[in-house]
Formats: sequence, structure tokens, C-alpha cells
Amino acid sequence: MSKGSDEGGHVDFTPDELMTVAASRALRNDDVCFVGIGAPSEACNLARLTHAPDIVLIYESGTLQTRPDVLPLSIGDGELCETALTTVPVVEMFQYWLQGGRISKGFLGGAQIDRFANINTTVIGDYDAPKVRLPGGGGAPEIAGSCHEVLITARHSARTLVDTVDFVTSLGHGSGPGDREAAGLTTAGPVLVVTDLCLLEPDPETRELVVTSLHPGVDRDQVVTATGWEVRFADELATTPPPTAEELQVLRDLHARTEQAHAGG
Amino acid sequence: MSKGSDEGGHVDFTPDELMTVAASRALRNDDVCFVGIGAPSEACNLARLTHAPDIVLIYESGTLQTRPDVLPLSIGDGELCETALTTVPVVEMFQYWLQGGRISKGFLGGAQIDRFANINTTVIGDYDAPKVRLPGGGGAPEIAGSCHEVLITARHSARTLVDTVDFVTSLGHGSGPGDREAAGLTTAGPVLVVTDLCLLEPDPETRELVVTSLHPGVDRDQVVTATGWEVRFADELATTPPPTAEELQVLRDLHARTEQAHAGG
Amino acid sequence: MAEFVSLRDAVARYVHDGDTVAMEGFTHLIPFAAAHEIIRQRRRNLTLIRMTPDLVYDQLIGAGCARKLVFSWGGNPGVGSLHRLRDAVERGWPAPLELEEHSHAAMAAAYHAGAAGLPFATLRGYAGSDLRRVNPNIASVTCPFTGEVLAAVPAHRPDVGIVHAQRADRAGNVLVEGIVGVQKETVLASTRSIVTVEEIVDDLAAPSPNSVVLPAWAIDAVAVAPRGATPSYAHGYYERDNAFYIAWDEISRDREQFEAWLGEHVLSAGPTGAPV
Amino acid sequence: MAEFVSLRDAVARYVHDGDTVAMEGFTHLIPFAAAHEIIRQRRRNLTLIRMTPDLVYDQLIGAGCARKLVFSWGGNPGVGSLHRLRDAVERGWPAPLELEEHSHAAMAAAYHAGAAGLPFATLRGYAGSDLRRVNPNIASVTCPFTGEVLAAVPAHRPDVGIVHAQRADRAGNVLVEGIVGVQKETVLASTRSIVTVEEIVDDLAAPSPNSVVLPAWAIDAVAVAPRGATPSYAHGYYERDNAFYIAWDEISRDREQFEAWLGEHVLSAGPTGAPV
Repeated sequence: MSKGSDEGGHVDFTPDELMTVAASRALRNDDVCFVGIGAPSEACNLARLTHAPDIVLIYESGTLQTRPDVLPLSIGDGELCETALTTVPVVEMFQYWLQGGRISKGFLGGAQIDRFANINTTVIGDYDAPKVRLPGGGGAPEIAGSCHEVLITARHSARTLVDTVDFVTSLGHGSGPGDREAAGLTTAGPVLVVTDLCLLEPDPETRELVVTSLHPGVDRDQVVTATGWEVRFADELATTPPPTAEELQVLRDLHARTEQAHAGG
Repeated sequence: MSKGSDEGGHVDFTPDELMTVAASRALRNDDVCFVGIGAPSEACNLARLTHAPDIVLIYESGTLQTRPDVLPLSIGDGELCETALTTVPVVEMFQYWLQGGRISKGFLGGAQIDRFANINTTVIGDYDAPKVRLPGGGGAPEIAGSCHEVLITARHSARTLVDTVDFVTSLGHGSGPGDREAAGLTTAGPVLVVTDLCLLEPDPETRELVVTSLHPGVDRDQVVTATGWEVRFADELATTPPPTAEELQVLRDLHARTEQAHAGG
Repeated sequence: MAEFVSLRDAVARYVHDGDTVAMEGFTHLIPFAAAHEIIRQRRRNLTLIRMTPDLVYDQLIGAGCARKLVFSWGGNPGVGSLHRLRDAVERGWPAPLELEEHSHAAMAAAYHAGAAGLPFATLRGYAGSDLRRVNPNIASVTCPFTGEVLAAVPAHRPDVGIVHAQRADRAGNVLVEGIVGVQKETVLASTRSIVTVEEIVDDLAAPSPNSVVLPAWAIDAVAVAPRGATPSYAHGYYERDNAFYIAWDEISRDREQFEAWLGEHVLSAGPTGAPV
Repeated sequence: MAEFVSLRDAVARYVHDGDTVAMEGFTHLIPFAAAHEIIRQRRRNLTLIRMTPDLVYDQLIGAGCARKLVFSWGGNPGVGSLHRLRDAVERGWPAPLELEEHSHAAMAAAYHAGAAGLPFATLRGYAGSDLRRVNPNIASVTCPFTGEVLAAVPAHRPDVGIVHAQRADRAGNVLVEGIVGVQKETVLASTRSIVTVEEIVDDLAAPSPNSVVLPAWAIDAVAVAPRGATPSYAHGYYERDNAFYIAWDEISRDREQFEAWLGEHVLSAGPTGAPV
């Protein structure tokens, strides 16, 4: 599915584009969303520019209700402040807005996501002798705890969707039912993982991630091969609706504006 | 000593004026002063308009480094904000500026002040069945604890300068040496009490307030009669220098401007 | 999400008998219009939280709305006593008033903790103060690293928070300027919130990227109440009526005189602020 | 009380080998000029505190100034890894780097506690996170009222805090605008503080009564450093050099290439900012 090619009369799109579009659809017009940089930021701004014009986007740099015209490279690009309703100190952001329980959705990525949607952004390998030292938790451990619900997005591979994360940076569903509550949390935790192959949702009973929708053109084997545990499929397995022409256009325009803006020195 | 009358060629003044002038002299040009309303505010602004032009005045309403042209009636008059370097939230004021240890001098009054400079602004009589319900602590308990030094000003009477306060709203020197430290404090506490009759300072050994300077025209008997404990006098008892013509002029101008400003509806 | 409603509807909908209500504004922007509406709607048994009860709670207490007061400084600023507050505490008129008494630092920390979703606040406070003795809601907490013992107070979590502000835009976002007190904390710490404003404008015209703005989605009701802070003031709109603060001393000293004032200026006055 | 000094003198006077140093600026206003002066003056064994180490600490670490890093997110924002940080952690080059790792929420709370003169901060944090397991400076504290158990971290109390800001007036008062991060907390939590500014002006021209202003009496040194935040940015002055952030990935990937860059652009460059 290369961008621009034609396939059976449909608008054509890349797996990454579908992933972003599918993630954007999980956001509602009345959401207040704590946005991570990269894929989450893309999805959130796509939602804002399509079906959720009133969605409130918050970046941990303190920018409240921001409407960037281009995607920020960092969590604190000038664009975010200039288009925000207001910009608050970082202490206030984490204490009043996140910890205060004012955020409906947190949107996270991760280097490893396991079958219970626990997220690792700290190390691959042993903490004290890491194979790869990753950037770390940043805002994620408390986004995972304090937002009413969490969305996750990641490219699907057996290195990323693993049976057990090497390090729990941010708690998903622990090792099953009751673990969030035992950790003192009352929030829902991860409700959806969007990859470039499918959608996964926690099983209501076991909390294990289950494939609930395959993206167009993806088959079960592809998902099984790319997943680090014996992944289950929902009884009623859906097919993700492809991106609409409008969604693709808005997303591509956003990327074009962004590339132009960041090319400058 | 009625205002305006002549007495031996000196500039004439009232006891209240002398009290304010003497209090103002206790402030230094490099002080950062947390200012209570009323007499403390008068003294601090007099200092700023005379010998301490750079003194930093802070009111608990959040106004940092303010230069009111007239005395505020309340701790949060518009004048304070309009002439401030900046105005911060009240939470920040108490947490970062006061508790953070950034204030060199706190300036307090009180309905009762006892021989160890403990202050009562809560109740006369029993707390649960008060004879007089006073306004309460406000900022004072932590001003008394967190400022590097505390100044106190009050009109001298046996009802105000008492042996033991009915209620310790704000700790002075407790019941003597070591009590502040036992309460977890490392600050100096009250270093001077300015009344309309004299100056009192804590004895370095016992921490009991001792008269160190009599105001001009005041004799020891007046002070003894007006003090609720057997007050002691320092061996080297000074006489408070009378207000200068400039001090009086600045103070009276300040009062005149203030009365005019507050008369409006 | 903020809805524009009349002040009458806002109070009818969000303030109930027995509620814990915080009406803040540190000398500046005191929500008098909202308080008068609460008096007119004859709310009873309220627990009133406010750092400086001021005339606004003196009036609510004298009108018989309050059962309990949580506060830190209960005077008429620069003038003297709050006579209605004293009459309630000293003589139980019109009803006994339970007091929970703090310092400003503790009240501010309690609002901060409430807004921050914490159950308690830690402060270096109350050292050697008898307030610890009379208020069981002043406890201690020990630093797990240094062993230092500090004071702790419960977070404020009012049922309703009410503040006044300069203006709202048509989406319901609110600008607060000048002495901002604990207004933001009050709105964020409360389960429900009402903001009265001087006016509604097309553009908030926030002067700085860091202006104090309450987003519409953090507020339940926005009601227009022009001069809604009088005799307090609104920076950029009108000045404090210091003469009324001075006059209040006389008005409030006597029960009948107070009731006459209340009848004329509150009970028989129409509600301030029109529906939008 | 703020003194105007050259950046060279400010670093010479206030930053010592072995100090705990916090250089803050959340993406915006990162004090690169000050960091480069620290590299030029060859400070060693620093404990570096910063929420987002960013390129600024990647450079300090690669230059061998650091012994320990206290942080919460150590990436090149939107680009990828910090290769000098990784080289130090994974392979001990140029020196081993001890890590004390937190979350943003905890770091922010720790600065808040430091500025507020408290020994520790309480937060709803780290629930179920392995960070608790690897960082002994994450402890628990129990609410004395509800019995809830919350996370606690020690307050940040750096020896030196360094931030960059838009401008200072001639008295040394400093205006910070835009994304203000934890700059105020950093200055107030630190024993000593250096503020670099784009320019010194007669009038701060603070746009709002509630503008973020650091008073001169809360600062030790103010040094002029035009474009002192580059490749970060200064709201109202210049934009973020996103292209350099992207280019850094290549520059920093290789030890020799990094050292060549450091030699050319830092070590042999003159100090930014002239004496006043």
C-alpha cells in the first residue's frame, strides 16, 4: 500500500497513515487530552482538524488547549504556546491539571508494550546493565495513572508488542484484574492500542490485550507473527474502516506544513 | 504632646507618630518585609519614603515589591497590585516566598503580646467560650515562624502587654530559651517590640522582653503601670530620638493622602 | 463544561442546603452578588470555607445560612471586627456557628492540595501555636528522608466553589487578573464551580501568554454579574468601596440595623445578572 | 541581590567542581550559553539535575563535566536518543554516569518542594512503576487523615540553579514569558542562582500584573547572553532551531565527531555575553 498508488478504486494510504487515522477516531470532541510527542500528537491534531474540532489538547510543557498549525517537533515548541489558551508552569500542569484528575484521555507510545498494556520507555535489558538505554518515563507514569483513560499507539512488531516488558515504566493492567486498584488507582488505564496492523483492547475479564479489529488488507497471521505473545482475536473481529479522503487530505497537509516548518534553520 | 503644639522648640508629635517613626527605623534598606495591615504597614511605608527607599514590601495578598502611594485599608487594595513588581497567587506567596525563607523581616501587631513576645490575635478568654472573638491568625503564625526576624508594634497598655497571652496564635519566644528550637524553628523570632511608650527587646539570656529605650517625655512609672508583668529595664536605658521634621512631614503627608483616598465612596 | 446561566439559576442548580461552599477572592473580586443570591434563595446549614470571611460571610452568617465556618482571618480589613460573625460565635445569633480555624498558609496549602487531587497538604506551620490544640484537623507528617516533622492539614474539597472574575469569552473561558488569590485553586478543588463575571466578550484579550485563565471545561456555570464584586473591586473595572467597608462596622453592629440593611439591599433587591 | 556580571565571571564565581547544578528551561529558554561556559571552564564531578536533559546535558556529559544525572526524560525531543548520555550510561564514556531517575511529575513536585522550603514532596505517582524499585529516593508517605499511601520524593535543593530569560531591568528584576517550565522553582530552590538574559532594558514591560517576574533580590547573578538559549528558543526573540536538533543526532552519534564539534563550537569559541 504505497502512498499515492491506486488499489481497487479506494483512496490509497500507508500503514502509518491508517494507524494515525484509527487512533484519531478514538478521540471525542469533548475529550481533554494529554498529548505525547510523535504519533500521539499526530493523531490528536488530526482529530482536532477533522471530527473533534473542540477537543482540548494539552502538552506537558504547560500549554493548555493548544491548536498548533504544524506538528511540534518537541513537547514545547513555540507554536504550542502561541496557539494555546494559556500556558501554565510545569508544576501547575502536573499538579492541578494531570494529578487533579482533569484529563479524560492520555495518549502514549512506548518502546515495549506487553500483553497487559504495561509500557516500557526506560531500558531494554537489565536496568543496571542496559542493552539500550531509552529516554525514560517523562510524564508517562502519571499520565498512565491519572488520566481517566489511556490510548496507546505503536508500530506493530514482536520487539515492541512483547509478552512481558523488561521494565514497567508506566502501569497498564499489571498482570491482570485488580492490579491497578491494588496500586491505588481508580482510573481505567489503557482502553485501546492502535498499531499499524490492528486495534487491540483489553479483555474485560482478563485484561489481556485482544485483537478487536484488523486493518484493511491485514490478515491474522501477520498479526500473530508480529506479536510477542500468543495473541487472541475477539469473537467479533471487525475490519477497521479505511481512512476517508478527507482524513487523508488533512493528515497529508498537516505533514507537508510540518516538514516545511522544520526544514528551516 | 498634642499634634501641632509647641514644646521647648522641638518639632511636636503624637505618641502614635513616634511609635510609627521608631518602628520605621528598625527597617533597613535591604530588608524584604512581609507587611501586616495597620500600624506595620504605616511604619514600612514610612521607612520606604525616608531612609529605606529600596526596601521590598510584600503583602500577603500576593503583591511583591509594592510601592503604594497611599496606605491600603485592606491587605489587598488595588493600589498594592498596581504599584507592585508583580502579583503572584496566594498559594505561591505563602509557599515560595514566606515558607521558602525569602523574607528577612515580618512585621506584626496583636491584641495581646506577652513577656516572651508571644502574640494573641485569636480570642480574649477561653477559646470555646470567648469574651472577645478576635479576627484570628491570618498570615501571622507562619510569618512568626518563617521570617528571619519579627518586629512587633502595639499601643502600650496592661490589657495588651500581658504576662501570659490567653492564646498563643503566633509563637514568640515561648516561655524562654530553646522553645523556638523545640518547635522546629531556626529563625530569630521577635527582636523588637515598638509601643507608643518605649522599645522592648528580648533579653539575650532569658528571652523576656526588657525595656531598652524610653520615648521622649515618658518615664519608667508610666511603662510599669501600662505593662501587665513586672517589666524590667535595661541597664543601659536609651532615650528614643524624637522624629525628625522630615519623618513627621512624610508621615503626615502619607496620612493626608490616605484619608483623602479612602473618604470616597 | 461551562454553561452560561443566570446567577439565579446557577445558585438554584449548584448550591444546596448543607453543602460545603468556598467563595474566594482575596480582598479583590469577592463574589458578593453570588452570596446575595444564596441569601435570597435562603440556603441553610452551609459549611462556609474562606481564608478571610470578610463582609461577604458576615452577611451570610447574619442571614442564617451558615452552620460552620472554616477560615483563617475573620476581621473587617483595616476597620475592626466582623460583628455578625462575633454575634454568632459569642452569642449564637441567629444560630450557633462552629469554627474550624487555620492560618492563611494552611488554608492556601489546603486549597493547593485540593486542586492537586491530594488528600492532605504539608507545611512548615503552626510552630508553637495553640491553633494546633483547638483544631483537630491540624496533624503531623514525618519526612521519609530527613525525619523532620511537619504540619499537615486536610485538602479543601468543597462541594461548590464560587469566584468572581473580570470576563469570559463566548466559549466560557474566564480571565482573572490582578490579585488572583486562591481563585484558581478554589475552582479546581471543588466538585462544582460557579464563576460570575463582569462581562462576556468576543475575545478574552489576555495580555500575556501566561495570563491566569480558567478554561471553560474546568467550570460548570458562568453567570454575568456586573459589579458583582462590589463593595470589593475588580481590577480594571471598578475600585474598592472602602467607605462601605468602614460604614459596615456601624450597619452590622446591631441586629435590627443589619436586618433592615439585608431586607433593603439584598432580600428585596432583584438578582444581579441577567440570563444570557 | 542580583549583581550584573559577565557569564564567565558568573560561572567562575558560582559553579564549583562537585556541585549539584540544575539548569532548567522546559524545551524553551534552555541555558545553552551558560552550559557552554561551564564546559569551557572544565567543571568536573557535577551532579546535574534537569527534567529533560536534552542536548544541553548531552553536551555537558560528553564533555566530561558530570558524575551523576537526576532526570525524568533523556531523549532528543522528536528526534531520538541522546547519544552522549547513552554512551556514558551504556559504555562509561568519557566517564561512568550515575542515574537517579524520576518521572516528570515527581521532578516538578521536587522543585516545588525545594522552592517552598519543604524537605520532601508528596504526589500521586509511580503507581505500579518499576522506577520505585530502582530509585531509593522514591518513598511513601501516609495521609494522616485518610490513611492513603502516596509517593514521596526528596525536595530538589541544588547548589546552583541556572536559567535563561527574556530580559532584566537595570535593577536586576527578570521577566520570563511563554513556556515558563520550572524556572522560577529552580531559582528559588537553589542556594545560588544565575540568570542569563537576552538583554537588559530600562523597563521590563511586563504585559500583565501577573507576569512571571523573578525579583532581583531572589537572584545572585544576572549575565547578558544574547541568543543564549540557541538552539532552544526565546519566546518573542527567536525561534527554536529544529534543524539543529535533527542534526545533533548525527553529530553526537560518534565520539570523534562530537569532540570535533565541541572543540569548534564551544571550547574555542569565546564566552557569550559581555560584562555590563
